[in-house]
Amino acid sequence: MSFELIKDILIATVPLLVIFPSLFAFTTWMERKALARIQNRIGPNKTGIPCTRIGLFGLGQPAADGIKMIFKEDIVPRGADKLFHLLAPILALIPAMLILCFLPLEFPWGKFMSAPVQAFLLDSAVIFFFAISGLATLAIFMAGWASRNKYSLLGGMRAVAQMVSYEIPLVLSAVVVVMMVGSLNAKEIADAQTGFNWFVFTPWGLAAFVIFFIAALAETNRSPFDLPEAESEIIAGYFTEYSGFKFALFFLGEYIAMFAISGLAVTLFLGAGDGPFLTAAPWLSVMWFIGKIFGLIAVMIWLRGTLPRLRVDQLMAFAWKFLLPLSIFNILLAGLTHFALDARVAATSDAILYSIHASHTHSDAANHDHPKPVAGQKEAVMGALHYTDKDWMGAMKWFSKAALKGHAQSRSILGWGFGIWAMSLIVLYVMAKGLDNVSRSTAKPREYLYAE
Amino acid sequence: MSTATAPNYELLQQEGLETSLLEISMGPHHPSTHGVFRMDVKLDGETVVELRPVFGYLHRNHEKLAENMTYLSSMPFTDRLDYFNSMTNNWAYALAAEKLIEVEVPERAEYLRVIMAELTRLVNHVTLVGFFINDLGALGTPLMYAFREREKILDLFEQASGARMMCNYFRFGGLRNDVPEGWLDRTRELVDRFPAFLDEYEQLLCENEIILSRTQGVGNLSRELAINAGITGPMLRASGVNYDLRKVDAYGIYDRFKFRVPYTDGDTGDCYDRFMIRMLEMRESVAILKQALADIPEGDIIGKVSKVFKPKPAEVYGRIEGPKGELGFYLIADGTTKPYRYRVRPPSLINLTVLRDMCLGGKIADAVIILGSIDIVLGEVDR
Amino acid sequence: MTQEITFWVLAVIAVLGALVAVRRRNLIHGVFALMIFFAALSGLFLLLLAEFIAAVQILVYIGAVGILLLFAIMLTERVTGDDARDITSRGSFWGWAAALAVLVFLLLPAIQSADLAQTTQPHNPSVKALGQQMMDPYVITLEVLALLLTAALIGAVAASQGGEKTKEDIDDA
Amino acid sequence: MSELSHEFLLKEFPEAQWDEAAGAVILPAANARTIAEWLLASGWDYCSNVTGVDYLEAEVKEKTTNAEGETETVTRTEPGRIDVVYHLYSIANKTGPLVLKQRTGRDGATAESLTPVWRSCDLQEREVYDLFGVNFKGHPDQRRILMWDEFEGHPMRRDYSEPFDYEWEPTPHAEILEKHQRGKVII
Amino acid sequence: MSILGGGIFKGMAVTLRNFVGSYFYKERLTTNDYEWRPDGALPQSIGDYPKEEGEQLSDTTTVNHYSRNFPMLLHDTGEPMDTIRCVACQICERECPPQCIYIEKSTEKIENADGKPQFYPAKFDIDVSVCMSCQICVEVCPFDAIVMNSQFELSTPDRFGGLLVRRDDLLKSNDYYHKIHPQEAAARDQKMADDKAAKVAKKKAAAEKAKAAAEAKAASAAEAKASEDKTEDAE
Repeated sequence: MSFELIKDILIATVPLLVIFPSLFAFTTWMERKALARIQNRIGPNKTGIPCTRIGLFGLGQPAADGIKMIFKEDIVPRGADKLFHLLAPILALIPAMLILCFLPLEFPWGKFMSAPVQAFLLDSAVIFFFAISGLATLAIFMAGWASRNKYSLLGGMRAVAQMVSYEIPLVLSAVVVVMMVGSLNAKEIADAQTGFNWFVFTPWGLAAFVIFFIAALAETNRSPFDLPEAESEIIAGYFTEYSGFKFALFFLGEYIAMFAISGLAVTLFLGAGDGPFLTAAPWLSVMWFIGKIFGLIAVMIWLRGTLPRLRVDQLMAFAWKFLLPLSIFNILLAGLTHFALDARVAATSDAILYSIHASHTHSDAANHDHPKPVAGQKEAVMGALHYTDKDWMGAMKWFSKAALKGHAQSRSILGWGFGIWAMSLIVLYVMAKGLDNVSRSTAKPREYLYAE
Repeated sequence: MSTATAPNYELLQQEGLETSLLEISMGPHHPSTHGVFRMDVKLDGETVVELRPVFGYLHRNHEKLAENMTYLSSMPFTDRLDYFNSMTNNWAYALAAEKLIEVEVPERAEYLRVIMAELTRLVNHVTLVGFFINDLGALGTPLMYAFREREKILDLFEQASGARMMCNYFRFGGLRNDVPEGWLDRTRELVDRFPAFLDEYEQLLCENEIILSRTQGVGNLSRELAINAGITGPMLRASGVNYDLRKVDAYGIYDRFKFRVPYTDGDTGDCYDRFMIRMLEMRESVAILKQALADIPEGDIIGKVSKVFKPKPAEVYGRIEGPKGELGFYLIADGTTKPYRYRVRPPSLINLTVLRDMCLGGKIADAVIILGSIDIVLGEVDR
Repeated sequence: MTQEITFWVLAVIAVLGALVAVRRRNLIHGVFALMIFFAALSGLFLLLLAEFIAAVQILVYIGAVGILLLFAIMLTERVTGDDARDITSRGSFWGWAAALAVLVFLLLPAIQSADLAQTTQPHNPSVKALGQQMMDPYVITLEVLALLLTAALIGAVAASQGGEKTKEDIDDA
Repeated sequence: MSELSHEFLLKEFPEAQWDEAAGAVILPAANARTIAEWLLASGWDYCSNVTGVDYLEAEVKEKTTNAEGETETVTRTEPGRIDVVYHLYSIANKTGPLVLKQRTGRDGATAESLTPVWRSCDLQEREVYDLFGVNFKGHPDQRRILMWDEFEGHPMRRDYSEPFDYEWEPTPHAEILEKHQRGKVII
Repeated sequence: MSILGGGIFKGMAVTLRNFVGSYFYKERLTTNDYEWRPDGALPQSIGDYPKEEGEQLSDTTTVNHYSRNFPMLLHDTGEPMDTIRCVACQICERECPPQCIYIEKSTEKIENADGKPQFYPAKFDIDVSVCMSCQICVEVCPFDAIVMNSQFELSTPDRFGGLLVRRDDLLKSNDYYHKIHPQEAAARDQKMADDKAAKVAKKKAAAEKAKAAAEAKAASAAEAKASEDKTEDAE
């Protein structure tokens, strides 16, 4: 063990331990502000610089909350298991902090390291991510059990059932990316997406991203999957008996887990640190990464402000009857499009970008020596028209025609790309729709009678 | 012949594995019991197998109090029954007492009574829907929108009566005072703006898949049981009974207004129906308000009646269509200044009769929203 | 040197965790102690640079087996654990004897016959290599195992559905 | 005369009395349930309000004309009683109310429960039991509803006087507290 | 066939609209001073409160016209106890629903604003911790002596008796009443003046009757007296 190694480890980990908790503070403020605005309130706007009347849009609120939390009385119920009651919030924070290490965040000060010791360079970084994030379940269960409160216990049981169930679609949707890249290494996954080859632009990537995001909401107990802490049913679930700093730790753990899982989504689907102007300023990469994380968190907040929560049986049905089959189907589809057909085209978004470009230039200047319209493109447009008219059979027919025609001609690659792109999405949508019809009860708006 | 089903207080029998039930006491301080209400629930996993409502935490024997004071002095106490709807409570009491003393209510007062009652109905329904969605787990967003609209109406109440919630505005034979200048215009403006809010509210809630699947098929109440168990108000109409006292009794001057009563075909009678009936009723209330505000005449606000009176011995029962259901007052006069017997028929309490029937077999989350869809106020349940 | 310190720390944690798991009367505490043992084991794997195995150790043993155990305990009657009940009773002697026998007759010969110097040699199998091994020479084994697990899964589903069916039958009858 | 008037009821069941002053039918104790079932069958499907009224023993002065044609004031003692009042409406025919009364003495007051006929009487009869102390025969779940179980007395009776200090009443909390101190109950 | 998740997207559109709209349209905000509120019904912004020690929010706030908080006793212009309207008739004490008024009648009479000897409340306490602001006392008072105040900041560190408001604290001038409830005060003054005029007219009628009975003898004297009354009223 040398000094060098310790220095490297510190450089790799300390920024994470500093940056993300600070971002947590900012996120609580952001969430309160955004929710307030969604609800047509103003939100925190008075707490700014202490001892002055400068409000600073309430940015001092997280600090005030933190100070309040620290000084609050720590209440431990009489019947509680005191050791576990203490350990649970700590245990909730540790895995959340640990998994941050597996995000391919390359800070500019990484160049001061003598050897790359970042955890995301591990060959099985993604697996580690899932393995360790699963430990949060235990902490929640511990909290629910140790409080010796029936609501806490119910919350703990719900949390375990929910997190175990949603881990499966979560992992399965990540498997697609792993399959495509052929590596579990986070860095390699990130590198595979440079130059806007984000996996979310592929049909299977899009589907996997949506599944991943929904499952991530459930994993982090965010609305509409916040059953373990469902206020209206079980008071506060596993937090019921927590107060003061222990509660703050839980809160912190939850938000850090949110960052981590959004970070993984960004890594897997949204191109990690990829973005414009990177050649000019490589350090922007981190900013893009964190910016994308905040984008996802904003969507989470937006959902929280809009949706009510599911019931426990619907939650399970959604995981097992909808997300799981869909993600398995998505793996199949990805495999088909990727390996059975031309891998280069189907895997990237080049095709569609190019076909749009080609059609554009063609209509612009037909007299010039420009490439012909992409084979099958017309058919694909027809298919899209049929699709908008909700003529599913017609759309299928036209899309398959587009695919076949494109294949038959010399510019087959582009035709295939476009056709497959659209067709895969439609197949996925139809699959999802069918699964939805099967898994969900036929709930739809009703008509009412009127008496004069 | 008899559709009465006596409550069956046996546990649901479980087949197979022997498990012990989890007993939890939801309330009296629980976030979603809408007050100090308690449900002793036995759970099998998350399924409710036994539920026993426990009342009385807010009991102050309102009836006994009223028997020991003059007729007028009870009026402010009726505000505190269903503290969301003090105007309609006042009206129900005034209606019953006016039967005792036979006083003519001036035209303008009648119109203002209708306006106040319908505004109250808007307040009640809009907040109820907000709370209901809150029980479903939405983070209070619809509730905040509801509170914004409620706030505007409460402002109007405050301008008219001096208080936002405990209005104490109705008097036997009319109203306490006339509305201030410009009040009617402000009300007209509010009523004109209200449908836009309802549109937005409906867009937010009525098609949401989660709300649909959470509420449909939950807490079904059949038409027969609803009638037999004395369920009233929107809950009865959601079970497919076209029965609205504004049409049936046509108390006040309700027969002058053109409005429709929404009800269901009675196939489901679930939480979604109860929620939607209230949404639709708000539109009808707006229609009534528009007509009333267009037609309201000038004139006296209260008939000739002394503050303290001695009615002849008689028994009367006056009832109105409160926002929560039939609110009745049963008065027995014995010739003194105080009522011999004063009884409130609380719709909230009686609508709770079927709580257990609706909740059994559902999940605990269903029990919460069923309670929310019944629409209770504990001030009225416990009296 | 560092590695040795790490090894000893992890080893002590593992042994202590295992002991607590066995000795602890409170079932939930026992399960959590067992998980500490698993975690320490995973650390030991990491020390051997077997990172994939370490990850799987956490994923499977803590994430799945541990939670399964917790669920099983939750389904038993004494969820909260009962410290008053004495579980170290008469049979303990035979337990110790069996453990000793395993150590003497199985583990010691195995340790002695192994070429320790070679086994502790760190080598770095990449996940890709592991996957190729699984998909190439051991593909039959993998498929058979997968089939077995699928069968078990279907069996479990069938078993859990079976109870309901009889209930329906009862209802019909 | 419509089928939904009290006169029809009185014709069908002559033992029921009509109280003109109160506008109510006084049900005989013996077959109150039978009459109620008949009423339900004949369209009174909705029982709106159930309550009790307590009348203390009172001296009533009445002016009567005696045999000699002179008015004289007769003082007679009316025994105390409790009326259980039911207000019936018909949702099907949109008419009402029909007021029923069951009369019972103040000591050991009992009445026939009409809950098996109209479920809406369930909680309201419990309330009458709680506040007036009328026992309902045939009520499926007769418990106190508003007062706590250990409460003594019936507060809506007109001669009820409240105890000096409610805290002295035994409450469930005391029992649990005691048990807890003996180490029997955790939480 | 509806779009998968269509209702959710619709709802999200609504919340997005509200999120953006709350920055641009003031009327969306829950805590907003609506334009159609009467001027200054609520302070524009409570802002830094309290501004100075001892300052009360209700001093700076014109509250609603009909707003009622706790009762106060009225006196006319002049020394409070000399011009007190209350005659300790105790009607309000009897009618008060929560029974929060305690009155002790004086033993001797003093002259009121009109110069008539009247009883006055030796003790007039209102327990505002019990009072429920129902305004019944105001309605039943035959002398217009008790009206509702709009003061709402009454918190006190004294648990026992701090909220028992004594007579001298309850006494407020009619001018103050005009300040807080201008319309109501004007209407009440009008009513009192009408009542008085009616009384005077009655008196006059009685006097005329007496005059007729006593024939034209004391006609000039009665005339003078009536005119005297009138000038008194005018003053």
